[in-house]
Amino acid sequence: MAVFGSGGRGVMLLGDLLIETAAACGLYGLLTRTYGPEVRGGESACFLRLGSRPFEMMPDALDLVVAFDWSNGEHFQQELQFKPNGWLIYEETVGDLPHWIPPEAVRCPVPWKRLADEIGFGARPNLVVFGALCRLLGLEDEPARAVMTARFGERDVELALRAFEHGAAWAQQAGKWGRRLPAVATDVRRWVLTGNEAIALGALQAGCGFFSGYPITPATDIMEALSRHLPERGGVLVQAEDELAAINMAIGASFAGKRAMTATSGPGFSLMAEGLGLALMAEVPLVVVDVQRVGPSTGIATKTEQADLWAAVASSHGDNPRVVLAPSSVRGCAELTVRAFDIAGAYRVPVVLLSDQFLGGRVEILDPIPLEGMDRCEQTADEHMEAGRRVHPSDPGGADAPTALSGRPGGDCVAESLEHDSSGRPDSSFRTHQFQARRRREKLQALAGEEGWIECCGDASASVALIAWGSTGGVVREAVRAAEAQGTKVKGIILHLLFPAQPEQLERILQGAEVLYVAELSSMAQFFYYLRAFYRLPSRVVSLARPGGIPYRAGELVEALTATGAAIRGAQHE
Amino acid sequence: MAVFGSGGRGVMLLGDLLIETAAACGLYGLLTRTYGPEVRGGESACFLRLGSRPFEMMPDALDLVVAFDWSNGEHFQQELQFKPNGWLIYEETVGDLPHWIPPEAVRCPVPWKRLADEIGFGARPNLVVFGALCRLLGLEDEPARAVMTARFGERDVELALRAFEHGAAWAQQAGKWGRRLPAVATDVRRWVLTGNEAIALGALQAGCGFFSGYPITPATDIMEALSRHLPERGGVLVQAEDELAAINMAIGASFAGKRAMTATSGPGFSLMAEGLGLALMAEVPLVVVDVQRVGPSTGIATKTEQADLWAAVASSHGDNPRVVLAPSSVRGCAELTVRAFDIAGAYRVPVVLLSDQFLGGRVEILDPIPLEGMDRCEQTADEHMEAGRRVHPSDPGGADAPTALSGRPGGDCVAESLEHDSSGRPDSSFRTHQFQARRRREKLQALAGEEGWIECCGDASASVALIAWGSTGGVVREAVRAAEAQGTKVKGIILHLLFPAQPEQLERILQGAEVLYVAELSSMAQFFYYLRAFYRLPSRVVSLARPGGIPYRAGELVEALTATGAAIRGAQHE
Amino acid sequence: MNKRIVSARQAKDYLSTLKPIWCPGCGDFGVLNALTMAFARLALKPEQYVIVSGIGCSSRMPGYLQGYGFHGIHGRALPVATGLKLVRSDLDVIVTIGDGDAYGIGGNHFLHAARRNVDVTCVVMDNRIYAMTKGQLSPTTPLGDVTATTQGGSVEPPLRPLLLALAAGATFVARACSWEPKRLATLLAQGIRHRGFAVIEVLSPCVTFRPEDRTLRERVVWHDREPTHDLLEAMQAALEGDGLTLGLFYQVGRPVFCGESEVHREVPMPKSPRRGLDAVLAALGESAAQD
Amino acid sequence: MNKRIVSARQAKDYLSTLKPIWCPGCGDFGVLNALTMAFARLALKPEQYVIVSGIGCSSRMPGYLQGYGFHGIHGRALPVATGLKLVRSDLDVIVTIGDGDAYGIGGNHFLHAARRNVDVTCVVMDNRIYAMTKGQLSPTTPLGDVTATTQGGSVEPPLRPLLLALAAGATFVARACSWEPKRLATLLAQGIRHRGFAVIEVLSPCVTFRPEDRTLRERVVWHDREPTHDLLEAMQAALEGDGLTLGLFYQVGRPVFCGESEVHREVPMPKSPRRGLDAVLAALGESAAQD
Ligand SMILES: Cc1ncc(C[n+]2csc(CCOP(=O)(O)OP(=O)(O)O)c2C)c(N)n1
Ligand SMILES: Cc1ncc(C[n+]2csc(CCOP(=O)(O)OP(=O)(O)O)c2C)c(N)n1
Ligand code: SF4
Ligand code: SF4
Ligand SMILES: [Mg+2]
Ligand SMILES: [Mg+2]
Repeated sequence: MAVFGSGGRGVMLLGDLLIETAAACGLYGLLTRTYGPEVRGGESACFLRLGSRPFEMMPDALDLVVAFDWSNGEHFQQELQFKPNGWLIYEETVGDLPHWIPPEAVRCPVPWKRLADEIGFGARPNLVVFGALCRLLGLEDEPARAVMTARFGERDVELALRAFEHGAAWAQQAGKWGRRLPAVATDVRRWVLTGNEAIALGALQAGCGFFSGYPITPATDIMEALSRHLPERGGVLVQAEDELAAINMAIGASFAGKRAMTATSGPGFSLMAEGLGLALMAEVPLVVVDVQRVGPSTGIATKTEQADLWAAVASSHGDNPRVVLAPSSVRGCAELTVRAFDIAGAYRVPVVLLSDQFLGGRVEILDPIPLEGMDRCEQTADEHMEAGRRVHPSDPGGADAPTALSGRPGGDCVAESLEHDSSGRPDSSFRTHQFQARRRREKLQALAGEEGWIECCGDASASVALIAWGSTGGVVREAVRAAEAQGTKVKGIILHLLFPAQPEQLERILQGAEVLYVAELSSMAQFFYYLRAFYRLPSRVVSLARPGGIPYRAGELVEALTATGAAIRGAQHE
Repeated sequence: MAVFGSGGRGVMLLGDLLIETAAACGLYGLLTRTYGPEVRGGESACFLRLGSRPFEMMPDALDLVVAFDWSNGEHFQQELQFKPNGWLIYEETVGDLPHWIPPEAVRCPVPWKRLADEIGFGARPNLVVFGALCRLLGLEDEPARAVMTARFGERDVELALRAFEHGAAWAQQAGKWGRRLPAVATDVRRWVLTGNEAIALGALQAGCGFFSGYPITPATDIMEALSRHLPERGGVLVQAEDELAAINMAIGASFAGKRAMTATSGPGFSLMAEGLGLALMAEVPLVVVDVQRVGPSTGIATKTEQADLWAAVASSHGDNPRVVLAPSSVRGCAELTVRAFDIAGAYRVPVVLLSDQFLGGRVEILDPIPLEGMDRCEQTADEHMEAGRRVHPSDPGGADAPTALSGRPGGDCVAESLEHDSSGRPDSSFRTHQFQARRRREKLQALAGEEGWIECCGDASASVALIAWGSTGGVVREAVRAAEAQGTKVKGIILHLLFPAQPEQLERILQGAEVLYVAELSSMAQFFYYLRAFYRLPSRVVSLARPGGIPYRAGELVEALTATGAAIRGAQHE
Repeated sequence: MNKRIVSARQAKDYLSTLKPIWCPGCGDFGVLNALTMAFARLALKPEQYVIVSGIGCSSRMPGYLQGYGFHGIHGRALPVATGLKLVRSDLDVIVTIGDGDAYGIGGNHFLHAARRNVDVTCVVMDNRIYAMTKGQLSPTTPLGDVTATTQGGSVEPPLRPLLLALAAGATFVARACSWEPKRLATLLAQGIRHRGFAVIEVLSPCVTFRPEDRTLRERVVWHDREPTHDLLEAMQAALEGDGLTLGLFYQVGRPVFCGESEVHREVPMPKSPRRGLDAVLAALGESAAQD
Repeated sequence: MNKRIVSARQAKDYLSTLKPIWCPGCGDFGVLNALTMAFARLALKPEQYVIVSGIGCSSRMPGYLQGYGFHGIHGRALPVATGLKLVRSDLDVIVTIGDGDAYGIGGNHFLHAARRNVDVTCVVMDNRIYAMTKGQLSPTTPLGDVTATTQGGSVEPPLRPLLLALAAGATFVARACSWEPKRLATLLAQGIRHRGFAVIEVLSPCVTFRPEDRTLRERVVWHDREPTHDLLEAMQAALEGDGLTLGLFYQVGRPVFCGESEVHREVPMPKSPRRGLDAVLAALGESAAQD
């Protein structure tokens, strides 16, 4: 279902209440939100999908659309596809329906305004609507009340409950309402999280002790969440003066032995390029989150794209073998954040965690995730240091050497951005540079050799393979299922470790695939070219690349897998 | 030949005088310089090659080495290979020769000190040596005197000439001296330029009207040269407070209608990533020079590497189809700078000119280059604008539209970093983003379709091909010649347009090649992976990648082309 | 049409057709209006000025005005404006940015533009918050305030923008507010006419993320003295009233920045360490002369 | 070995075994010596402090001293030091950088470190030139001077570093010179002991690219008054003598910056706009408690 209306109508609050109630009722669900350029006001919409299994994307068409008004509704026109007999519920007094409402939609005018007025809620009928929708969807009252109480507090909840009940009563009485969702009895207290919250959660669980960031949509809420929770766990959070400071502060804290992180989006990530190289050269562990948005430049701050891939792999001058991880679900956001800290610490390397707005901004109901932080939260491994002997992070013999100042006598070390020898002294000889450049590159081999980073779904023996990364991975999972339902067997592949590349592993998985479709939200087909560079691919590789702004729908991918569709779109990049 | 000694001995001055004199005598030549980490003092060396044809690299072994002292000489040990019977000329009083001097070197102790003392030059015998070397090499006195006069000025030249003559006289009398170089009579007044000076020259000839930069080795002398010459030609130069300011100032000046440029090296280039994306999105022409040095991070500021390739192609978040050009000679530095301005203006796009320390810092004697600047030096094309109609640079119909403010009534336009429609208004709809992202990508197609960007040398029908870019291109030209002299036919290929890629053109050139060797100074084999991503290559591609610090020698490449050598080294990257 | 008619352009004629995305009641509307009034008062033609901005609610300004504009990236408006002004000194260059843009990420450029006395007018719409990104700490957020990123209350003392402008070398330093657009317009007109770096800090409340700043209206006081030439005196005045004194505090004449350009060469050019390029350029000059 | 003996460490014991790359006669030697003297005077153990720098001749300092060090990138020493200090408040964090690092590319960090009162000691070796890159304009190069990038003479008025430090909020502001290492050492020791952002601007001449600065010796004057608590008075004092007055001008106590951390939470935590994460963390907390 979708709910839309101009800002200030409480569309977002309604979405939140619905998904939290659904979670409490034992359902799975997914909530995405779309804003217009206005900071407040302007158009906004949320899309909600509820059911008895987890979802990773919106359906191709909607069962139910709730419209508060029509102002700017045409902006969402592209995203509003009705199912045959999908319902359109709208305020009865708003006048003529706009021309773009498809005729097949079942029209249900409703007197929200009057209902709200009756109880003195005037312009903000959202809680009345909430009550009505709970009845309509079959969400139970008890969980809904609990959700409202948690949200508004004991003091303010009375008023809210009045509105809720008024709406519910009306729906009850209106009779024809009653599309019940399958109520699933469960004991599990499911989580209701956005991808960004999941990253914050992962960081907290991994023992992150320091966060420095600079606000930027759509990454800011990672910092906002940590601002609530990091200090109370003994960590420190700083809003830096810019992204240059943010990454260098994190490097400083990491050198001091704390697990440190920063988070940003494209423009900030570009500014961090030099700092990334410093962390790499000085071998200071670091986690850098990039929640991608539409680029280039300021682009579109509130929408998703996957076009920071090249920058994540290749930004910063010189040879920079860093690690790039990419979650493809909200769950993955939490899990890979923990992994990111572990890898950063173990390899003394910066780890880029590439998320995107579609992951970061959506709310998912998901099963609890066992998140194990590393036992060794502080990076200083005092036990590895024999007093009196300096073991520098650049010492090849010091794989377990302290990565940071230990505060112990004799542990002195100078982190160095110049090329340096194994004891950290600046050294501009070719021999040293050759040795150290190779060591920096090869120390990631163990990681590249790991199994389990490449996810497969669908039919492993299919001759058609579909590969993606990031949030498009979630769409691939659904598209593979949808294709199978239509009788087309597809091997779905999702990469989670983007650098170092794993050509052997992928080759093994690709065995039997005759054609490989590459799905990604990037006009320049960055993933497609990335794959060509680092992997051995089947002889037919077809790019399905298109720019971001709107995530793929499963139907879009399924359709593209048919020869004609693919040939046309892929042509640009082959 | 090589000259080395600790700093303050005038090694660099001696090199300059020798090459300028050689130029005046009608010779071709190449001079490279190596410094230690010390700002002043410490070791320094220069390598000089003179002859009757242009050179692009040092020979594999030296005819002549001049040593002022042995302090820190071992740092250059790796670069000091003597030819059989090569001469070692050294100060007779410095004591024992160091152990690493090969036995085959012919030892020629010389009383520099005494000679210098005789005329009161004490610690700085370089001009005495200059005199002696001119005799030895057969460089004529008249040109030498003219060079000294130009250098020291009428007033100070007397003293210099005394020293010169004293050295010359001694050499004359010492008799056995007299390895004459082939004197080439010529009317052409050849140019004596570094690659960086050639870039400054290209900028001046192209009508560059604005330069903003921030000092960084080895790019600073571009700014220094322009500081001498840009203002007197009506241009403006600013030393910005940092590289972020440098690139944004250039963008501002370009928006105002001037041809604008900035120049930097790796660390600064990383800081410019965000600005590059702004120029791209706002479609403001811009030339950004990156004179590469050893990375990552601060790395080695004074030495060459080719590891900013990925950053040049892929830095900055989002889809950023910019232009990347790479000269492979000093001549190319000048020519491609002019081209860079033309392309930037014609396509309203940022152009990255990727040079490197080996090109930027070496001095070459070269034939004059006809440099034609574009006739249209100011980017504002008033004639294309009909009063009252706004033609925004993002208007697909406005290929010739003013790229900048024209100052004309009705020409109003707002340069925009947000995604925007054809009239420049912010627009976050998917449709607009899709359209504009595609237009930004496709507008470079005309450039990608151009011929002449790929240089070939050697035998076009050879089954072995050797490809490179940048300064390694020069080595390839020499290596192909050397291989041919040894009877091995090789097809040499040098790319000068790195982005957009030209897969069709390269495929045509590669026809008949069974194995492709890829030479580059990058530990991560950036060029090798770049080629795999964007081109169709023969089934056998072998990476010869090694880190920078020292440029390739021709012999190193020739040797690598033999099957065994190549197989071993290439293994890492296949 | 004669000149009289052209110069009789009204304030509202300076508005573009784009509808502001600002929230109803946002202080930035006042600044937009004041700018149009100032332009009208100066009878500027839209092709005579350029509005340069960064990213933020406030930085949307260029789109809402007639004429040339540059909506750049966050924090870099001043360098763009500097480059532009250096090559088009005939244009009035006006920078319209927020507190985050000017004092946060762009602080270094603010410092150096002031030091160099770049001839632009820098209008900072200070709402003491990062509004566009929905309410995070700004360098001017009061100590102790809860924001989205300082949920336990900010522990950072706010920057004193005018003190900074003065210390760095700005030659025209004023503070105004968005809710008195006429007085603001007067200062804007003076600032645009001023030759040198003019800083006009405008209290421009964000009704959405700092509704409490409505009370600023009651707390501001106009400083109606003449601007001083004395740096420390100006600092004192700017600090008065808890930084809520409004007016023009400081104005002095000082050479404006023109970059390294011929005009400024009073020193003889030093000898070049290498002669190559000089010789080539001399040779090219000769041959050009021959053609 | 007992504690007495450990604390009897001599100045020279703080030197590392690395030989400085500096030119003979470089002012930075004096600063190195003064630092060792200050450490000896404070009887610091090498593991009790960290030296953080950027890139430049001056920034080579960490390598030449015993103990932990961070030789980072150009302009970013202060953020590195800030992050480090926030999580290791037990260590003395000393930043040793050049004028380019501090006031050029790093100007914004200088500003904000001062505003926040980050508890580090910032030693700026001001040689009024970019030395490492061989002699280009610095923000402190005197107006009119010829440098490699201002071959027609600089047209930029130099920055007044102490004015800036004071305006931005530094709580310890001093100027010294490299050729009087003992007096410098005294100021360094005071600065290290000071709680808050201590700026010690050191005139440290570059003999190679600004040989003319040898004459500074004759032009400096020590300001021997007690440091004031009054901002404007300190500014006045710092401006005296054409900015060549030496001494400690200003010292005040003000809470040091600790970032957002539990310690500083006096404000009640606002309600979260979304409850998801709070609920999960609460649940995780419970289950952890059960284990
Ligand atoms: C490099 C970069 N970092 C962060 C952002 C995100 N961002 C956009 S506007 C803004 C701050 C807005 O605050 P301010 O400058 O005060 O303007 P306001 O919206 O309050 O008018 C930020 C941090 C960005 N666009 N680019
Ligand atoms: C991002 C970046 N830009 C430029 C440089 C080149 N660079 C190295 S040191 C330096 C300036 C040195 O000046 P200063 O900070 O005053 O130190 P000094 O050498 O004078 O002691 C510069 C510009 C760099 N390393 N990194
Ligand atoms: S969020 Fe604040 S600053 Fe932005 S438009 Fe709304 S009121 Fe104005
Ligand atoms: S160049 Fe100047 S600052 Fe650098 S070491 Fe030499 S004298 Fe010192
Ligand atoms: Mg603001
Ligand atoms: Mg300096």
